[in-house]
Amino acid sequence: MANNEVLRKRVETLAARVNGELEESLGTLILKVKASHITETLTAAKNFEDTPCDFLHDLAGMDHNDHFEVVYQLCSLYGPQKLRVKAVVDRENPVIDSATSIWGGANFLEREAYDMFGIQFKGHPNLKRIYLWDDFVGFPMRKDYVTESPEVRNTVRVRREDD
Amino acid sequence: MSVERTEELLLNMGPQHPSMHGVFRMVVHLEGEVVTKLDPKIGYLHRGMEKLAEGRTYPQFIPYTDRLDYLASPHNNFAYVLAVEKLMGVEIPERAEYLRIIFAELARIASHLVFIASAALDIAGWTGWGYAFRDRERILDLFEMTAGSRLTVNAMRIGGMSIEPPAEFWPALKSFLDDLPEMLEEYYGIYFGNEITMGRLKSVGILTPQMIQDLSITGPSLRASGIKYDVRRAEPYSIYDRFDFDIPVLHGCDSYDRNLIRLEEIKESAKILRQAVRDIPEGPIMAKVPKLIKPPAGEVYHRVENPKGELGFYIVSDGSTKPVRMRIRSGSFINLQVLDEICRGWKIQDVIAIFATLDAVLGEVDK
Amino acid sequence: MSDFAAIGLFLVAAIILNLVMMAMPKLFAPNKPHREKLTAYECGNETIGRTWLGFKSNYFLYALVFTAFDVETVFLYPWALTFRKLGTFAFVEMFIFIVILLVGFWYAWKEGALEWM
Amino acid sequence: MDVAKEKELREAELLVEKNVLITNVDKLLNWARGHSFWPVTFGLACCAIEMMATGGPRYDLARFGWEVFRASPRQADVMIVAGTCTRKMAPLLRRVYDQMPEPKWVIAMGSCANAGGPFADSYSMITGVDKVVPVDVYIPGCPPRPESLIYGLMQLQYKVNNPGKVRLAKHGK
Repeated sequence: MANNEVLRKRVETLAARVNGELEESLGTLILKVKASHITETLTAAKNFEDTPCDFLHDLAGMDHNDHFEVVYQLCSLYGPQKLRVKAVVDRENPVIDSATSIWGGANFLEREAYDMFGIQFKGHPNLKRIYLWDDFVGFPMRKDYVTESPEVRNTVRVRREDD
Repeated sequence: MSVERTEELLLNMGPQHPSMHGVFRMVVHLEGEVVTKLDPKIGYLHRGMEKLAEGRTYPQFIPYTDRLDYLASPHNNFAYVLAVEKLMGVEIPERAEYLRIIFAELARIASHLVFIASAALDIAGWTGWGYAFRDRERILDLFEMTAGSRLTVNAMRIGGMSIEPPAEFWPALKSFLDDLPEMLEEYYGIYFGNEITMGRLKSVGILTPQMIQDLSITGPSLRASGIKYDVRRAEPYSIYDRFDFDIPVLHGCDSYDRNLIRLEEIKESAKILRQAVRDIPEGPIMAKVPKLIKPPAGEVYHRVENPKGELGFYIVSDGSTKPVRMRIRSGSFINLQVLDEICRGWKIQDVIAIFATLDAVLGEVDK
Repeated sequence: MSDFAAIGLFLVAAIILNLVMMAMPKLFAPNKPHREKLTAYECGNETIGRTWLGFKSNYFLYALVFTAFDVETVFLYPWALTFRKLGTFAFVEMFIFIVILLVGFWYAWKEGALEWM
Repeated sequence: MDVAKEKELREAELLVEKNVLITNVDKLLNWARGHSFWPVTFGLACCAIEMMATGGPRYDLARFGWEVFRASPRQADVMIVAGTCTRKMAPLLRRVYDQMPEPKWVIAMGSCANAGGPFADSYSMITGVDKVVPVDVYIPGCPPRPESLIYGLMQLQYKVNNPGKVRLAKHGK
């Protein structure tokens, strides 16, 4: 319908500007950008004129064996527009700008992505592990993470004072 | 006159706490009784659901979705199964669609009944707790009649429903729906209309629409702050567009309205259930689905209006039987971010009442 | 004299009962304190930061105002039982006593002893 | 105290009791303890909701005298570990268990507490609560029905009432 075409045009102009690739799968537009352009893309997507994708629905890390990806699901409370922005993050030095300046709601989501994948979010107020305890070694959701054996896992760990 | 400043006390309201709805822990910075800062620490129930999903095939993961938001388990199955079907493009028979809606809405009522029980208990309303749990047992009987298990109902499959409800399911469901209005009157008398509840909850913990927009809060708390948004209306999935029910909206933005909105939602769910029971067609309940489910390579993100917030599944598949990535977007996890901002300046007992209205269940928060 | 014996008996029985009740756990309950058991209970965690610290003063003021008026009611009890036999003079005198205390209460209220936060 | 040493301590104690003639006072005390377990609310996950349903009006633990759910371990006798105990939660579970006064018992409710349940191969799970605390009764089920929780508590009552007769289960050996 009209909203979708307008959104597609907006996203195409945005993709041209940040030289991202645009795809469509199952009715949602997917915009793939480099990690360096992510803040610019998100702020632009947030203030599209009449189809603003101003609600960060979800932020998830992804491991593609040769590179990481941070997937932002954007939608809006006042319109049917939906957009999925993927930021390609290099695997050896996974650093990306934090989206907490744009949406406060990205705080926990980015801490979870850091906890699970080890993706550093520059500018995050308090980037610490959110699910696992602080002295957990390794990032469990990476494809190359090896789960410890039950014997290791069964030893009750000693907690640090301010855990 | 000199401002008498007390030293700040750091209080652990830890994982083993009667009103922490599971294993939620928060370090509360207290000045006397007033909260100055609140720092939630979660992860005590983190079972690594997403990592386990990468080691399970698609049908094997269905029982795990029961353990996400274990108060409304059919609703989680519904979200997961819809996502996989959208990825595979499977059409499911009419009767299965209606049965799914019936189970999902029953799960919503059961989850809201536990909400009323725990919210009442958190401000010491033992009677509210007893009544709500007694009525929830009737819904658990309905689940047990069909799927055999009370809490983690595993009745949905990719492609339809796994089992047809027995004959005595329908009269029991009708009698439950007939008694529901009278039950809601009882709750209003015991808990919602009670002066103590109003005194404790009115204008406590204000959640403004700007905070909702910024902190991406979803679920009933959003509708209690004046935003009329519900995924079942905004992005109708399954056959929700056939039912006419309206989205209750309250404009109080405080804890009391976040409680009352659940009562209204139970009424709406009952409306849906009555229409579903009235015009459920006969027919098969399972579509033709290959024995070995191999969705085509690709990705899908599907979200559903869970009783506690929007539950979304982002599944990336490479054509094999196991997902490459199963991302679970849980509503209560994101709703908890507002707890720090919303509890500042309130007393310690108000923090318990506010946390109860956010209705976070730790299985979904910690995944 | 005889009715005081009943009160005396009652007093002795009360004391003995308390002693027995307190002695029974000492005798029968197992008592095995060890270091982990005697740590502070805070929902399963260690306590963070200092736990012995001063509280706001109005908790104390509240208690003070309460004890003042609790003592007042102690005086009212015997008066309430026998004020018919005591005639009008005691009646008026007790009201003066109450008015004096009300002035004290008004002062405490004005000075903000009862402000909670 | 580490788990293995504690198990020997308990077994030595039970062994002594088995040989010594159970005096009437002990029998009376055991009877009283068996009929009034005060469980500490250690609800972790889905089993906690079934535990609450057991305390609820329909399955009513109050008929057996076990309905007093104490939040603090100081006033509790039984710790019903209802739910999934993850590696992050294990030291806290041990600490709350230590803070409970003797005589105390532990019921592992649900397959997650018995042996890790459906999440046993996850990176953040310990496979079973008996690696942390000595468990007296294991209740299978995921989640176990309220009746099976009541049956588990009755088994514990039987174990408490006649410590001599109950076969000394080799804890985790």
